[in-house]
Amino acid sequence: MLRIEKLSKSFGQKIILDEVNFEININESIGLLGKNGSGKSTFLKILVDLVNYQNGSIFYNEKKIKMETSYKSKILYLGHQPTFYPSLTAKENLLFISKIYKIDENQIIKKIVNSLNIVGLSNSINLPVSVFSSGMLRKLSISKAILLENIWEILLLDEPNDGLDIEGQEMLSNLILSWKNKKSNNNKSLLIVSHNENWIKNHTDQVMHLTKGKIN
Amino acid sequence: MSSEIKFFHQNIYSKLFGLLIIFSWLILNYFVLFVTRIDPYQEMAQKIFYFHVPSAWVAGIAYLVVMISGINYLRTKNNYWDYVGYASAEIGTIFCALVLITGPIWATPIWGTSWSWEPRLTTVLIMFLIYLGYFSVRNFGKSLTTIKSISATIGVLAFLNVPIIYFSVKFWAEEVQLHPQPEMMEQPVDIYYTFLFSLIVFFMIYMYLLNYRIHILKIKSKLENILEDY
Amino acid sequence: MEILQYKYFSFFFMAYFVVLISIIIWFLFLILQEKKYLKKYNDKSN
Amino acid sequence: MIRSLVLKDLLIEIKSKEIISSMIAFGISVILLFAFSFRASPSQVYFFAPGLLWMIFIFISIILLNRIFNLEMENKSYEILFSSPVDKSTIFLSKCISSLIFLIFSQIIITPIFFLFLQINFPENLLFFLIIIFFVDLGICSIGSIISGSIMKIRSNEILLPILFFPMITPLIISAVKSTDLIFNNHPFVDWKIWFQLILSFSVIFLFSGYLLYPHVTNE
Repeated sequence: MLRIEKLSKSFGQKIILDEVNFEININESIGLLGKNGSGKSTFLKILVDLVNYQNGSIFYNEKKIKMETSYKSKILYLGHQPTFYPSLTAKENLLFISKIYKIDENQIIKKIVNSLNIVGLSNSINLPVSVFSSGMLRKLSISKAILLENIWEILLLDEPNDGLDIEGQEMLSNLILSWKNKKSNNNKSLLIVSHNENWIKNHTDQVMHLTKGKIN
Repeated sequence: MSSEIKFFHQNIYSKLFGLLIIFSWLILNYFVLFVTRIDPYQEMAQKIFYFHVPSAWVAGIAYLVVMISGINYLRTKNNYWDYVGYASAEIGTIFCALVLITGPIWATPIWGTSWSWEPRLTTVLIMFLIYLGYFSVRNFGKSLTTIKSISATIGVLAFLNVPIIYFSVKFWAEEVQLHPQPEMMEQPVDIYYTFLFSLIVFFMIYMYLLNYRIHILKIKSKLENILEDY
Repeated sequence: MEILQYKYFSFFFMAYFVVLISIIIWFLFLILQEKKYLKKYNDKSN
Repeated sequence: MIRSLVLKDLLIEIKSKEIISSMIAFGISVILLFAFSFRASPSQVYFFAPGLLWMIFIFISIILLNRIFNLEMENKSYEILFSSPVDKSTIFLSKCISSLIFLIFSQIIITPIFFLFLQINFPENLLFFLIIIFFVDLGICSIGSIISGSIMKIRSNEILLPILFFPMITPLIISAVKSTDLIFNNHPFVDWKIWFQLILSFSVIFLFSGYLLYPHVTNE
């Protein structure tokens, strides 16, 4: 599904990724481990065109991606630092996101309320995001994944359970397991980046390490 | 470990090119001072023309090169075009400053005022100010990785503005038509050829300084690479 | 040198001087920069 | 797609009300300064009115252009947009349109106050006046958006914006002041047709080049 060949990226002269080859196919969930600052987040950001890369090529369904945006609805990136418009409320943020990802009009409100309920933010639906705690922000970004569930095919998670409370983590775990096992209808694949080893082990099929700019 | 980089002047072509420039500059001086006729009214001041107008041409060409290299950099993201754009912007701004200095020097004795809102001079002034912005963007954004694309973009936008500035200033300063509009064609033969020769000499100087600066920028980036892993 | 007694020779000389000197100064600046970077580069690389 | 982007900007602005209020407050205080400093009789001020009017509009557009891209920069919320299936040129267009809306909205409030404070009566053919204001605003927003968009990530971009924006905007301001002056003295359209063409070509050139250039200045 998503194949990366000889991807290299360097900030100034510091080599972050050095000729990385990586592949993730349908219904596969991969965990990526690496020390802090080893370029895990940069690698994810490159996949969603938030950071440009020096050379190498990215293929999505065997089609080379360069400067277009059609594939971006298929890959959803939930960053380590959740990003929402602070002066807008949770509902308005999700409303804007669903308009961008072109969810059909009449289902939007229902989907937003449903995803916020699953995540446990139903009572703070009309609160401006600026008053959200970091745990609530994390839950809001997870609710974004639920909201766009049947649009994305690859979900990029950057240390998803960082800052989550107990039932938040439990909710996240069975969410990931449900996405992972749903072999039947929609072909979901996950790429989870974290630095805590055992959590990754029981949430993904395959674990890889990013060290010194190489993924093995 | 890496090959020894040579001085710019060690390769034979740049040395010859430098000598050629010095030689032709001397010839130009001789022509300007002794061969060309003396204008009955302006006398020696008219001879500033041989330095004022060619540096304006070089500044224009330099800024055109900045735009072209900016477009190429955005297309290919190859550092060479960024060096060309940066070097050409620097040289263009130097010659812009020369035009803005020699212009008033020529104007004070002849028109009695040192500055007139003449269309061409004002266009050069506005381009000079835009490029001050260009360099402050480069300085402020040094740490940013996308600073090269940003300065390329501003280089392109700056040159797109030139025709509009020229026409708007031309209509704006309708009454200020002091600047002589000598049509090049029917100038007497000696002025015409000396002017052409001086254009060529100025252009050679521009190419020489451009290549020299690019050579230095290449060393500088190699040095940065070395310092990083060192 | 009959050239000297024409009018406005001082204006011409000023303009000529400015053009020549700024080109030479920029050239010297380039030479100095090249020397600086090359020296730093060569003794860093070995 | 542009509609939802522009609506988002408007919604943020309605909720936080930063941009419009600071633009109007700044504009009125500058008018006050002009009114005090030019204590000339209305007939004399009439001569300078177009120049003063457009100076005020450029100052408030500086405030606008500084803020319009900061909406995205607060806690990196531009990541939502750039990782979503919206292509970046459309984001540039939506920024142009929303800054145009903000500029027009604050001009609606500032212009009458300008005429009131300087005791000048409105120009006869008001329609021409509004047309000129609209197209000059379009030019301001197109060149302004691409410049502020490209220097958005540089650290002290508030200082950089005027340094770059003012020289770039000179041809537009020359044509704006000239045509407004002609309209004030109610000349027929044919007199200021040349300025109008200049304004149009300025807006078209920079809207189009901004559309092409913006995707290159966004990523780290």
